[in-house]
Amino acid sequence: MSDRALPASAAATGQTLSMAADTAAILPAQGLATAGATAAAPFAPAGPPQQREMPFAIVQGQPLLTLPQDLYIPPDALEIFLDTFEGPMDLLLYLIKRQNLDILDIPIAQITDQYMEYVELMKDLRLELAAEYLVMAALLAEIKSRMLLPRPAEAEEEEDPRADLVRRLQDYERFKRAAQDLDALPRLERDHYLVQALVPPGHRRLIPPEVDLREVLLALRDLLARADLFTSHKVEKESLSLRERMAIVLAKLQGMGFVPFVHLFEPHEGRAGLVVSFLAVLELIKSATIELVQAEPFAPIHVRLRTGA
Amino acid sequence: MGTLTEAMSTRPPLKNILEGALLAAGGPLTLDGLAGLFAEEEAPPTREALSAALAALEADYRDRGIELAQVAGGFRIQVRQSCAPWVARLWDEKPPRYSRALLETLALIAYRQPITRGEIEDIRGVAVSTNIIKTLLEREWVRVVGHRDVPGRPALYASTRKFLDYFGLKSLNELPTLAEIRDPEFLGDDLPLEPPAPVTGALAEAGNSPTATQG
Amino acid sequence: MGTLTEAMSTRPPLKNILEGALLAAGGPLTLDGLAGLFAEEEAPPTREALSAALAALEADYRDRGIELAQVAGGFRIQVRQSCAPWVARLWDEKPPRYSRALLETLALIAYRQPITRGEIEDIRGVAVSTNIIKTLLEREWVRVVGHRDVPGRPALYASTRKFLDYFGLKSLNELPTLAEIRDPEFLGDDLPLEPPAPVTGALAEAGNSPTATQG
Repeated sequence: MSDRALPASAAATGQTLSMAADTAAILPAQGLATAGATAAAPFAPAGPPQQREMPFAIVQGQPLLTLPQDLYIPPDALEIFLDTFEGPMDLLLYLIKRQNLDILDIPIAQITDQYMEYVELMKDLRLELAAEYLVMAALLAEIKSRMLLPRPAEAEEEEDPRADLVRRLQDYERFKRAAQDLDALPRLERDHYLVQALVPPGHRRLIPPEVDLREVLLALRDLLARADLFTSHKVEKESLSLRERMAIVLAKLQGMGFVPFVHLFEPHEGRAGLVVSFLAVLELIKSATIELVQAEPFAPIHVRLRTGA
Repeated sequence: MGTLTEAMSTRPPLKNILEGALLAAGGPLTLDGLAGLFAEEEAPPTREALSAALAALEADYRDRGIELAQVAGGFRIQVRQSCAPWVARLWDEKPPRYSRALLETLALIAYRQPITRGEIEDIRGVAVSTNIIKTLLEREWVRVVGHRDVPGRPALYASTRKFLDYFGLKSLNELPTLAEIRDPEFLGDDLPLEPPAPVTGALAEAGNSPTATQG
Repeated sequence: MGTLTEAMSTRPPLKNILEGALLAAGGPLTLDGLAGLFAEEEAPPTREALSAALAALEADYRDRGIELAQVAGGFRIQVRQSCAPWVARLWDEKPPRYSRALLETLALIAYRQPITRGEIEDIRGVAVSTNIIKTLLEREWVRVVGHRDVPGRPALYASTRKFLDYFGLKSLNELPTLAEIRDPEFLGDDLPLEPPAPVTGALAEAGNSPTATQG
């Protein structure tokens, strides 16, 4: 394999590089673009200047290696050609499909030669990318040599040297197709768009957290332990109902002005209830929260919230 | 000509295109903006046609959850006010658990009512933040039942019917006594105070921002 | 009781509330998320009622510019494909196109997950650029779900719900079926063609593949 320089002038002037080999019109491998008819579209916008039969490279005396005719290579984007192939597997698949070869019975010598021609071109174009292709080249060469070896008759079960490569090619082809299928799915930002309608403001709510009574009581226990201020030794059960009653009395007086004293008592509660109410009133008077007013002796007593001076 | 006719014959009704555009835009679109969706060569609709389509859209929405509104920036589709209270729940926010201070304050109001904020502070030894009182009032667990007739006339707080209902009590008498609370056996071990874990509405996990309800 | 009746009498039709929510959400909502819009005390709709309302909504949209779609993340309203060409003109940028390399990598992750970058490279026969992985991670179409316990502990990639949502799929089962592989008869029957277990399969292949794509 001799060194073959790329005719830089041809590329630089943006000419269409064509292939002088048997296959006159080579479409990129199926799936390079969605359809054959549009395959050239991304690469050949607005009629590039045409120049026919420009030998791209000479391989063993024959102008074999060129780019597919419909690939327009912009002067500064030679890698488009390389990007056309997603790697050595893709290139191999392309070579096989292009010639309608049976993937299960690849003429390995022929394919290897063609593959090497492309690899030589790539070596000229971009060395670091060619490295990956070189690994495949080595594999192909190895298979080719193993195919040439006479196979012992008794070694029936020995695997075809191409078997692993075929498996890999098939596996790659499946996912190559899967990628096309994926691309064809209706998707957001292309086939569908998300919608968003505005919501009138003022309806945001804050969900209050749940509280367990136990949490409240535990907080109180800690508080009691921290500051032992509840030292009064009243009967505490009484104390609580007294305090509840004080709150009830206050609520009754809220916004009412004078309220007859007797209205603070509910006779149906019985003696105990009356006592608690009475104690609550006394307690509230003591704490300067309510006041009793009696216009004259024996007149009805009225109660009201203290409004201050 | 062939492609023009083709495009026109496959073009969805104008109303549908406008509906899709207004909803996809996420904000108001002007008549000009809507007209700009149509290329010169595909027989763009006249302003009259656009207005008529918008009016038809508005009529279509009459019994729906959305409406067409005309605002300074143009036309936009928005959620109807009548549905907004439910839709806004998409962005419901659950604040973290209540603080120890709030629970203590609540307990003091329940056990020592009627009580002023100053008295709560005396017992707790630290100031009670206005937010705590506000939260308890908003939840309607406490209310102001009067004012103590001392300088400043501080409000007297008491617990409410809602407080009893929430905690499943018929009356304050059903609360354990202080003696019971002090008994280590009664409440058992301390609750492990969980770190605040803000749980938000249905959209939180999807990463949607609540910005939609603003403005 | 009065407030309950009041709330119920003023509540708009369920379909309208769902429409408002789905249009406001800006993304898919699950049935649970939709049910969460209704408080316990206001007679929340049953799942059957929700499904029926969604079906009615879908029918309402039959001739409109939008449609109700079910994807992995739940239900969403989206602009119909028939209106997309015009709606796309709202934005200056063209819809994003994705390279074959990205789509092949994404397909391998979707179909063969969990999968390492090395395994992807083995199948594609070419190195996977860091940019592609970065893009897929940034779009939240794939994520790292673990590390394979081999030297270097390579990350294992899997697809996400966002990936399904983007491509309008309810689940991975809805992915287009992988192309059938013809049985290479000439190779004999003893050839295990497709390793059945995806996780170990790729590793096994890496073992017997003479082409090293590292580096």
